[in-house]
Amino acid sequence: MADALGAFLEGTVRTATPLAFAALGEALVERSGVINIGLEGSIIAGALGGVVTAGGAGTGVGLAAALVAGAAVAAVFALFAVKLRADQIITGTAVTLLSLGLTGTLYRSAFGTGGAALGTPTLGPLAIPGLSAIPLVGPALFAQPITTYLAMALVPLASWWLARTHAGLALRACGENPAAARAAGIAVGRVQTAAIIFGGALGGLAGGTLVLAQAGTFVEGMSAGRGFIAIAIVVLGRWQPLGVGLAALLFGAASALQFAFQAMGWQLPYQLFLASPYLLTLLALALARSRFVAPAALGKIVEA
Amino acid sequence: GKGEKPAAAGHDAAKSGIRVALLTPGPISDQAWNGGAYAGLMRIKDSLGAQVSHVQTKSPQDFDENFRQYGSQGYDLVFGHGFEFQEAAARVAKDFPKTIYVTTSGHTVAANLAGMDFAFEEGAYLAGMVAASVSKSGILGCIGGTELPPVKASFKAFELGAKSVNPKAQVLTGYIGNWEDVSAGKEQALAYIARGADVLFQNADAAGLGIIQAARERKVFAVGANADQNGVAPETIIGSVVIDLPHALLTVAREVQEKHFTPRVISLGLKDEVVRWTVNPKLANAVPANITKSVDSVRALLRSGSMHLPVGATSDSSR
Amino acid sequence: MSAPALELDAITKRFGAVTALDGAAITVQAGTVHALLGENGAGKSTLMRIAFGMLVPDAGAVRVNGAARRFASARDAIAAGLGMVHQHFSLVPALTVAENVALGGHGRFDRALIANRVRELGDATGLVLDPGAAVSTLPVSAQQRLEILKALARNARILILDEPTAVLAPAEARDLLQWVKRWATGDHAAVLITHHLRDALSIADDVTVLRRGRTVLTRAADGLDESTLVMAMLGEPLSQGTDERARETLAGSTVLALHAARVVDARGVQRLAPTTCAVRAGEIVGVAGVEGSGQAELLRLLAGRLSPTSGSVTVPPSVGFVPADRHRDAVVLDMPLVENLALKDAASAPPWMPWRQLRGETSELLAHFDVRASGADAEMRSLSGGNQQKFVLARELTGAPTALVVENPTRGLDIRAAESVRSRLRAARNSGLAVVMYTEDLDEVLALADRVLVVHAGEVTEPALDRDAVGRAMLGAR
Amino acid sequence: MNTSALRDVSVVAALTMFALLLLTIILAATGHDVGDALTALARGSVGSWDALLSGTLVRATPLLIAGLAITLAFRAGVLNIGAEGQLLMGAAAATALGLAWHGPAWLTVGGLLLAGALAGGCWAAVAATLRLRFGVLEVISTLMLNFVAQYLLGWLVRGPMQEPTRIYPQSATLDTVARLPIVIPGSRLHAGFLLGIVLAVALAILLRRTAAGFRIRLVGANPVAAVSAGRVDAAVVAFGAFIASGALAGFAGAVEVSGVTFALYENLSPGYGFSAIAVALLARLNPLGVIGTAVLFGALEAGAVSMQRDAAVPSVVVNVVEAVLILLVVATDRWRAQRLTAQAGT
Ligand SMILES: Nc1ncnc2c1ncn2[C@@H]1O[C@H](COP(=O)(O)OP(=O)(O)OP(=O)(O)O)[C@@H](O)[C@H]1O
Ligand SMILES: Nc1ncnc2c1ncn2[C@@H]1O[C@H](COP(=O)(O)OP(=O)(O)OP(=O)(O)O)[C@@H](O)[C@H]1O
Ligand SMILES: [Mg+2]
Ligand SMILES: [Mg+2]
Repeated sequence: MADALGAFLEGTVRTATPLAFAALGEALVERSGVINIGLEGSIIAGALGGVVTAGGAGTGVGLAAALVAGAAVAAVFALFAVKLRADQIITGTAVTLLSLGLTGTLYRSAFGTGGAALGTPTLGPLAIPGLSAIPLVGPALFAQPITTYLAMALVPLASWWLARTHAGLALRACGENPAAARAAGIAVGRVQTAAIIFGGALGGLAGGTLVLAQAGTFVEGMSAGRGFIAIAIVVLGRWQPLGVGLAALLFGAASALQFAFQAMGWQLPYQLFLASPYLLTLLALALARSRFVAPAALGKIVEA
Repeated sequence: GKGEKPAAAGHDAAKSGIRVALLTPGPISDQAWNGGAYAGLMRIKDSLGAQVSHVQTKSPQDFDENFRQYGSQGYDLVFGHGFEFQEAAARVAKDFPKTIYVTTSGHTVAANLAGMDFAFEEGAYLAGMVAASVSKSGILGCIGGTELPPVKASFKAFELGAKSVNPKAQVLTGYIGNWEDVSAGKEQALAYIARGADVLFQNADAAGLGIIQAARERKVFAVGANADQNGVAPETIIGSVVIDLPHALLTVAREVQEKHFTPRVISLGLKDEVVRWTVNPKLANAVPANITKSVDSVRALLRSGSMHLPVGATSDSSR
Repeated sequence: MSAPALELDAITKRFGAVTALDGAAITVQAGTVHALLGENGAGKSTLMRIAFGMLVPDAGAVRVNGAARRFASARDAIAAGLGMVHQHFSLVPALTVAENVALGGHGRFDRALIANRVRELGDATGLVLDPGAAVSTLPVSAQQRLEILKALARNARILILDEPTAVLAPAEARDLLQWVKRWATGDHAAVLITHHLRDALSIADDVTVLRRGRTVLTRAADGLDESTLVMAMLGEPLSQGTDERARETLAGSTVLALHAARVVDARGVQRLAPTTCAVRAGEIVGVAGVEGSGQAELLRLLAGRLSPTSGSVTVPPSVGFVPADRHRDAVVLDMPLVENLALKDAASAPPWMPWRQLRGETSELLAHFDVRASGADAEMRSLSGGNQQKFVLARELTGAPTALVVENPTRGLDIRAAESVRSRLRAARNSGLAVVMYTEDLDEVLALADRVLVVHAGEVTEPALDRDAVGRAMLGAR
Repeated sequence: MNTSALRDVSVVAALTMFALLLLTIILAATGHDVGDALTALARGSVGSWDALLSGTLVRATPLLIAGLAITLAFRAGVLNIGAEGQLLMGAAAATALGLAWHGPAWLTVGGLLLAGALAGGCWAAVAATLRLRFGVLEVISTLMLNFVAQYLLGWLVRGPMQEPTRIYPQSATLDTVARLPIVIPGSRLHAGFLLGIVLAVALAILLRRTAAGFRIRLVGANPVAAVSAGRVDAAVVAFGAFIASGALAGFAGAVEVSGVTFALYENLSPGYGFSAIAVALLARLNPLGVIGTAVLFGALEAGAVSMQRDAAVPSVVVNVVEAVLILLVVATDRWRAQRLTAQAGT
């Protein structure tokens, strides 16, 4: 039982890692007043970026390429949503479609219809001496790939950055009252563009994590809706990095629970397990019973 | 309009070889179910000089429309690759008598409508025998993409095979919920491994790669499916249950080209060498000799038809 | 004499077909307060937005301390020593005072440092604020102080104030103007946009008047009087509406009444102590009190827009209500005027909307109340704030209401528009309506009201109708 | 026209060129004849009556009706992005009724469509209630409920609603009396498209001409003013619009089952509920405009399949083409908006 529990905790943290990257990025984007539902596109692009480069150049370069690929997709979104002030939902939808198609196309032209199989090197777990020996939670928290530690570090870093730097302040002001931000001399469009590209880079990192820390391969559509789940996580985490980190863990736990239940051989429809993360989130939201405060200018088109 | 033009188009095509179309329900880069069929289409093109066309369908909306379009363009042979295509094929075939519609696993037969049936479970049974013999814990895992009839049937056959070797073997069965999420596949596999499973049979197309990856990392065995996946992780995959889709599709297309195709349910299994159980030569030593022997004898029984597997509600086992 | 602190020369600015500024000019000397006057839409805000780098002029020059400048954004202007307090607040409500002050800076944001700066500035200028307070919880007057503090924190030497007193209580306004006067010495200078000519004359050293985008008058304030300014602003003298009716003509029967009505907010804080009062037909009851003292709750009770937590109210269904925040509470900016008229009876409208008839009514209303708009189908957004206000008042006066509750009806209006609103209110009273009017402008209360209720910290009192008594009551003195 | 509008126009022009160039590059790089591919796109969407009726309009139908669902909700300020789930639930209920009960054809079809609407409404009611009672933002609850609906459907077609042989994860096939009639013989165009047009007109009339529609628009545009100045019960209006929106989406699902698929499948919808958001927004939430944008998207989808079929452009490349075309439409749409403001200014 303890074994199963340990495995469950490890699974929780592993599953949560890419979600945390993507959701943290999206949280920053939304704090700047933009909702980027093209995030899914950044994730899949990051995954492809990782698989294409890591084979030859190693996992470090793979992660960097994932970052760049995710950012590049986000840049397309920024071009339309910020520069052209086009509707963010339509643009996001199109960018996701574009990225899913483009990654598929590039993947096939790079690897043929045969695919990359499992030839991609992966980041093994990096046990932190001492800490990883703590029973139960030790392996879950301290014997993970480096990407997990990066995600863990990003949470307080993002909190600090938002609260304690002028740039973070400017970002929040853009999301709350862009007109006021502009009056204070902040270039709102530039801030939002930067946020979107950074968010895309983190989305790309999420994709890179899927490939380089987990699957060891690329599959068309392997992002499997994580971009949309990340958006839900942002709301559940109330746009706060810490909240987002915890919400990602909750989602990770719900998914891991689904795997654990099936592994227990419990004879219930498996769809019930699959639906459980979503039902749990709804429950958590209903019980939290507090009003969520979204950035006041979220999704609004800012006229120059 | 139905069937005004096919005569003319068919006439043209007769000169330049036959025209063959394929509808797949998923991406052809999955190295499994869809990729195999596409390889078949390519082989038809190369071997028969056929003119070919392929569509990946997204939803049932696409079925009728494409069947109809191919019919009206005078295609000679249209494959619907999966059980889900059979009703649409039956609906449309009536209107385009000059086109032959074949659905892999359809059971409706009409003048220009046929079904194909792969006895994938025969291979799965053999895989189960081998899996049980190499398992130390006696716990085996089966992980599918979604719960489809052929997948379910193959898992049942796998279990039967395993229990024939080790009656106490325990087989865990679960589904990922889709065919693409490699990462979820891996997590599912890790959960099974944590429960003690040390051989994993996967039938999850692309997501199956995640299962193999988990097996590789945790140094347990995995079983390949659909295509020969022994090379994907040579130190991990004990063997593969292969459907030789290219061979199967080519056989049908050749019959159509040579104009001796008769509409029927084309059953293909171990005896036709379309379904195979292929042990990974690198790991052949891990399999006890006596098991290899009994696998061979069961294979012979299945091929001769003197043994029948009671899995699923019908003998159908393909998608 | 050294170079002027700020000079705008022959500025022209067009918005599409509208020429907002047409060769306007202003010269602000160091060490002075310079009043910038003009009707609504004369171009005052536009001219100052150009000075502050938020707009780029189509023609003309901007000079700061004698040097020609081309500001690409507010950031450049801030760097050149300008600060601007906008007509419409440009604060971020979700942030704290300190964060708002820090907005636009670089590098690490040291809360303690900024908090100190806020306190220091508070000590030096008397603009005292709690650095950690969330702006959304601040009363308007504190928000106004914060706007100024923001500019000063960045070492502004030239401060532009766009209608800064419009939202303040009289005492607060007086304090603020006195502070501006004290501050604008040495190398400091201030530009003050206001519709209160008396304020302008009392503290300004120089005055510039704009009319339709042109500078029509610019001179020292000494020796100027209000009528000269009005002439310059309007191009004609103002016809003062007079109170044709004697105060004694007594009011009729009670229309609105509160019976020990008490209001407690969602957080359990008492906003209004149990209050009993009545408003009769044919009288204007003025309400005075600083923002946040409970006056908003009192008005909404009387308007039937709020149910008391305890006690009861007697309010007929037909009460017109003109709230202070018209953008939020009274109109739909993205809808045409005809729909904004229909808004009033939306809950009880017949199943099929009689748009044709409503359109006719809208046009009539526009003509009758002198609302400047291109027609019934013009979007509310396209009206200037003053015309929006007139529209709302007109709407609430249609359909034979028995009572009218208005909140800050003339805030931000120019003298002509404000006078027209006041005469509408008088006419309403004379036609037998029960009118309740809250305004921050004490003179307005005294000029219009038959009786006055003063709200202080949730307690309602009725002092005598005189400046001194009301002023003391507003501060809580009995 | 001021300089910033001019700059925008040139950006849009540059983007249009960029999009076309991107299309050309992608098609050429993947070894396709650009001309062939684009010809196939046109041929499959509007190239013939059959392409238009059986391809484009059939595909436009669910987008049209679901687009109206989105329009209604968004107009009321309700960010219902759960049309997908509501559509699936509508499809399930319609199939269940259509299989369980047969009356005269019109009654059967009518009942089935009603059942779909009812189920969609109920599914939306979950989110609406969560909003009303617990303050859960509908954006997130409807997003979650989409996933739940998808899995519920997966279970239904393997459990209680599985076809009689209990092999395939799909329901039994609807009888002919439960199918929507074909409007133009020889094509696949079913009466659902006409119902969609009728609904669009009805919704336009509701929003423009009726008090109920006016209240919906008020609550969507400024709920505070609606309450304060109009004394409208904004919560009730939004709740009602939410449920009506769900009902429309459910209706779309029922129409799809009764007009196209004739059975319930797990992957019944390739994301109609999501595309519908783009369809509705592109039409600027104007119900009559939704007819146009739905047909545009239907044409894109039909043309895309034709590119696969006739020009051997793989589906992944087709996705790219579709996405680029949508971005192109968005860009030109912005350009038009810029021109309108510029004109208004002169
Ligand atoms: N962004 C804009 N677009 C179009 N027209 C504008 C814009 N800003 C101002 N205007 C127009 O410019 C003119 C001057 O407006 P401005 O706001 O400068 O007036 P103001 O003198 O500040 O008036 P008020 O006393 O009402 O504040 C008005 O006619 C107004 O309609
Ligand atoms: N973005 C814009 N586009 C077009 N016109 C605008 C725009 N912004 C403001 N205006 C115009 O500017 C004028 C003044 O707008 P502003 O917001 O300054 O009103 P205001 O100063 O509150 O008016 P008032 O002094 O009458 O209360 C209005 O007539 C409005 O039509
Ligand atoms: Mg102004
Ligand atoms: Mg004003």
